[in-house]
Amino acid sequence: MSSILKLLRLGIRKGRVTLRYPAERTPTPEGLRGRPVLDFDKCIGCGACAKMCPPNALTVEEKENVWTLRLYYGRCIMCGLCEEVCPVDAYRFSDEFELASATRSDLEVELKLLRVQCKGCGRYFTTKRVLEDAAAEYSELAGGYAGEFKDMIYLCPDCRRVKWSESLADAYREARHES
Amino acid sequence: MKTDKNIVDELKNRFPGGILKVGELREGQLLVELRREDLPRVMEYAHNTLEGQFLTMAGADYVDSLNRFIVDYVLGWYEQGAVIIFRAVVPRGDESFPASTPLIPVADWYEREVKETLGLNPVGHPNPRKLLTSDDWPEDLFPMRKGFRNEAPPPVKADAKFPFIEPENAGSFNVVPYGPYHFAIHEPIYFRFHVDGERITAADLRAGFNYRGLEKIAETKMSYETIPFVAERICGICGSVHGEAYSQALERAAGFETPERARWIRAMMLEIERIHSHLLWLGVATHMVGFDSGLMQFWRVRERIMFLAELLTGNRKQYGMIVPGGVRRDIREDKREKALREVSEILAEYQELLDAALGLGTLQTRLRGVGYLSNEDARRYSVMGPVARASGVNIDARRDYPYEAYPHFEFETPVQTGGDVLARTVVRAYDTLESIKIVKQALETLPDGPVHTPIDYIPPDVTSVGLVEGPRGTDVHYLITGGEDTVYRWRVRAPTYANLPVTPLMLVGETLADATVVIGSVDPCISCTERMMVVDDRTGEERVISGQGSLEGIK
Amino acid sequence: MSPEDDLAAKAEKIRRLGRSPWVFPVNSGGCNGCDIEIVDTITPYFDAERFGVRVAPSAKQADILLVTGPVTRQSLKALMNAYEATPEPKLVVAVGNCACGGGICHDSFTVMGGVDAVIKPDAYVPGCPPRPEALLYGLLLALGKAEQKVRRSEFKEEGIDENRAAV
Amino acid sequence: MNLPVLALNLALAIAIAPLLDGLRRKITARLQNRVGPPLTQSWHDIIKLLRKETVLPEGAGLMLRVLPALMLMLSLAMFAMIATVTVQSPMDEGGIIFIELAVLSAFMFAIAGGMSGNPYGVVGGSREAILATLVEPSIIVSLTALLLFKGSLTLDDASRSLAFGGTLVVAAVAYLLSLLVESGRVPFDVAEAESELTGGYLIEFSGPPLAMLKLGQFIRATAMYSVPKLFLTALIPVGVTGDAFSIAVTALYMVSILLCTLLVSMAESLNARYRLLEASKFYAVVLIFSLLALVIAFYAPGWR
Repeated sequence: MSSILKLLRLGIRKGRVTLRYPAERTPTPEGLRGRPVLDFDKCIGCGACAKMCPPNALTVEEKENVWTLRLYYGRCIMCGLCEEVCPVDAYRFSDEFELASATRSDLEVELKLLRVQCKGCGRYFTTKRVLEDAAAEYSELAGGYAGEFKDMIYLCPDCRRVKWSESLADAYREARHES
Repeated sequence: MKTDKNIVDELKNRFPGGILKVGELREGQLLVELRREDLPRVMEYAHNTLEGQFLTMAGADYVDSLNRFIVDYVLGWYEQGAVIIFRAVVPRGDESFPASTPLIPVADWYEREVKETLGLNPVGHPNPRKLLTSDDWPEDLFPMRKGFRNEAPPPVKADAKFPFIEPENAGSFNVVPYGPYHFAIHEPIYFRFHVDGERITAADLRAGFNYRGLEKIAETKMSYETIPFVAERICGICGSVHGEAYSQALERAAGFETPERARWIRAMMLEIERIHSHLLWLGVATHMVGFDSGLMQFWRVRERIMFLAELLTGNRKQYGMIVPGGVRRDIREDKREKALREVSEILAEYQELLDAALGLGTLQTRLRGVGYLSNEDARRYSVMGPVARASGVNIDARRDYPYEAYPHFEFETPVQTGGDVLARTVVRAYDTLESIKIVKQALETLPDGPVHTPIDYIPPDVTSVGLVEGPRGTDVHYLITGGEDTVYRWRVRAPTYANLPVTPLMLVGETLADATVVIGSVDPCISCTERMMVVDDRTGEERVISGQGSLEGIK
Repeated sequence: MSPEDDLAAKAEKIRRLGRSPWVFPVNSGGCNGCDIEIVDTITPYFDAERFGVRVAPSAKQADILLVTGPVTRQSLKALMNAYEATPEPKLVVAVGNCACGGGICHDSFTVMGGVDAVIKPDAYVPGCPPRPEALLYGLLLALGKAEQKVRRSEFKEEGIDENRAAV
Repeated sequence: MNLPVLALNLALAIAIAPLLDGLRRKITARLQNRVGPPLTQSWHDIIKLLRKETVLPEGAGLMLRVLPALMLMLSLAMFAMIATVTVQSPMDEGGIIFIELAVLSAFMFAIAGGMSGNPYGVVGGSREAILATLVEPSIIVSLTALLLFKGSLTLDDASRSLAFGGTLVVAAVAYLLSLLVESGRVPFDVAEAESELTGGYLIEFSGPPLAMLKLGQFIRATAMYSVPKLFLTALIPVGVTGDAFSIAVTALYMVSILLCTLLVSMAESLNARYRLLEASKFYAVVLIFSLLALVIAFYAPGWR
């Protein structure tokens, strides 16, 4: 009998603990993994996040001169790997969690970037922003070699390999020629 | 104190020619190779005579130079903290091996699964029916073989039927379908009861509703870094347990030592998960016997733990914290203090509620003497966790196979001998109390230092076993590391996989009213089990569990 | 059915449900994280019963099917049975990422890949698992009592429309 | 046959019964630390169910459609036999019919379950039948003791022939205890046990038939709740003045149904469900208890 009284006391003394959602917005703790927001200006289109995303919520489609990144919130498990792996920190976790939607298309984010053709064979191989980013970074790195290899980054990987092996062969011939 | 070496020596002199080779994998884990013909006898000796707990059994498809299958039986000796893997080779072309199920019934499910997913036929197995794959899955298509491509599933046939077991005298009885969507059990599990009036005389279950082929996805599509996110989503309640068992197996294979602070945080996350899982079960169990206020009160206390988890990890469940190499998020000082205050409040509130709810007369009458499991049956079926500890089997992987920061915490493991649903309730209730104290200790003695250091090199083709004490029992991850930055074979054996074959054993003789709470008392996590199966089948009359034969029915 | 009268039919459905939406959770093979959050919404902190939500004992007495899980092959038959047993007017809400798009096992061989591969849901509630508030919000959205916050967003870099933008 | 009072009673029944159920859910919610549904929630449920489509198992007989309406009529008929807010009851000498209707409607639920063909429905129906055979006798006996005590067969507050006696208290307690079962809530909702039998005898009903069954359940419970008022008026001769309507009677009626609802919801939120066996043992004791009241009423004059 006593536990019934204790339960009764528990019921009455604790009062109503119900949160007044949706009238009031319930407080969300700092660091909540809500909706990952993609910053369109920062994203350079390297595709690392799409390779890393376990449920393939991020998918990349490369067609002709268009590089398309699609993020579908209906499959994103909010794990934060894209935020970790992005070289330019284009992902940020917002604390929005009210993502319900009546249609599937409202849950999609689509980013289209320009792709560039390779100077050697004309094939589309990367996005314009990746090149600009690489060029900016490359110039400080390469230092002495900037001149000769500066245009190497405008070649697609295959042409780059061909060009690199040719320049090696030339250097080798020259050295043999002088000796 | 017998060490694992003594056990192997005893095996050697018991089977002079049988043991081919004994290898030391990592500390505490031995690999014993033997011929496949000796498997049943050695297994019976090791499991019944030497009293080893049956941990898991996995097959693997080796397409390397030797081009053959292997079959591994893993047994554990909790007192010695030893794990021994018994490996037998199955040549390609003659894919069969003698089944151990007639001698040790506990191997029943594992062998059926190997038959179904890898095509290794357990000769002499009493119940070779489907376990995981759906009714319409072709018999000769083996998904876990390396050759099977994930993207080429056969078309769905809607009318396929599952061959249910009808005891001979089923005619006059009333067949009661139970599930797959049952109000009280929130997971698809399908029982077929044969009832005489309201008394259950035979029970048969079909599952596989939750088989999502996560192991195939991990092998083919994922890498070492993303597998923890698959592991966590095996189960929505004890996700971190799987993440931890996988990371532990991988780190043991790579001989890697996680940083000290990460080990504290990992232990704390596991205990937070145990608290929320046990409170969830206490609420659901009381709801199952009609005490709805129990559900409301226990889940009110549980909600505070969910807020605490969200504060620390950013998500209420699926914390995404435990990955190979350590933990993904550090705990800032202000959060640690807030968490400490929160935990002491939860402790006070839980004790108050426990004292009020457990003493309730009507609740106790509904739980006492229901779903009894004797100590011998608990040992014979190698049941795990609270179900075992409620029947007097004192096993607890946190204490017997110490991992992470548990050696630094003081906690006892509550053990009851009642063996009925009430005993399981008491064990889980006081387990929760211990866990809250552990979280408190972890928060108070959190050492400084890094929380994550990347694993630089993982050697290929290393077999390793991870053991973690989840809320429902010991979760065993069997892992063979692969070459291209992902696992070669990853077998998850959740504790419910060991506990669920026992349910029809407890159900027979009970009334339909108690069926729900008996099934619930095992705290089945169907998605954890990922694959469940029929317990008993018909191999002539002595195997059928029916009212008359009941327990004697099983040798 | 053109989109307009599709919406009109749905509005009529919702009006007839009125203020007593009885819910029936259908787990089609998921990890049951979302199912526990569904039950969470009727516990004291969130108390969905304020809106009249009650968990119906069987699909026959349900109005809204809360489908979770990526619809594994084995549970496809059971899910369709539950769908047919639910009397009109009924709504289907896909709860959690496995239901909205197959989740982490979307391309596995035993999975149909989410509810919309089988039935067209009336509302998607993403999240892994969705918080109970998000679920309440999804329910209210399906009942037309809350307006949608998330919108499709697109970005096109300038110059994409000209056909061959050479650098 | 007093038509205006009858009309008032029927209107009252249909209006108040769902509200009482809403109140019950509100009190239960409050004891579970939550806000709970609006009082009119049961109203909304019934209106919604009336608008829904009926899904019937194939091969369901005609009875599955007719029975809910029958059930509703039975419960409404009970209200024709008892005085509620007014002093007179709509029907004179209605006491015996009231008891018969109570017993008949209890078994009607059992038949509904049995006919649904669903194993859970059958088990739910058989449980309802078993429990009814144990509880109804104690109701019959306690109501008979009341009628005996009043000396007239009409269930109203006018007549009071016998002096106050121990029997009345014993009969009242027996009636209140068996009221817990009549309301069909925990700890005695073995017939409709949701977590065990997924809805018990209600399992095969949906749409308007379910609405009628639920409304029938509510009205039947409210009718049973209005009897304790008569036990009270037997003690305090409130309605004797003879005019049709008196504030005191109405107030007493409201108090009595609210107290019954409070009693039921307290029992519901502080107990687990009894198994059929324990429930039957409990009511065997209550039956003997109420038989004792009847025996005393007849043979021990001094005590009476």
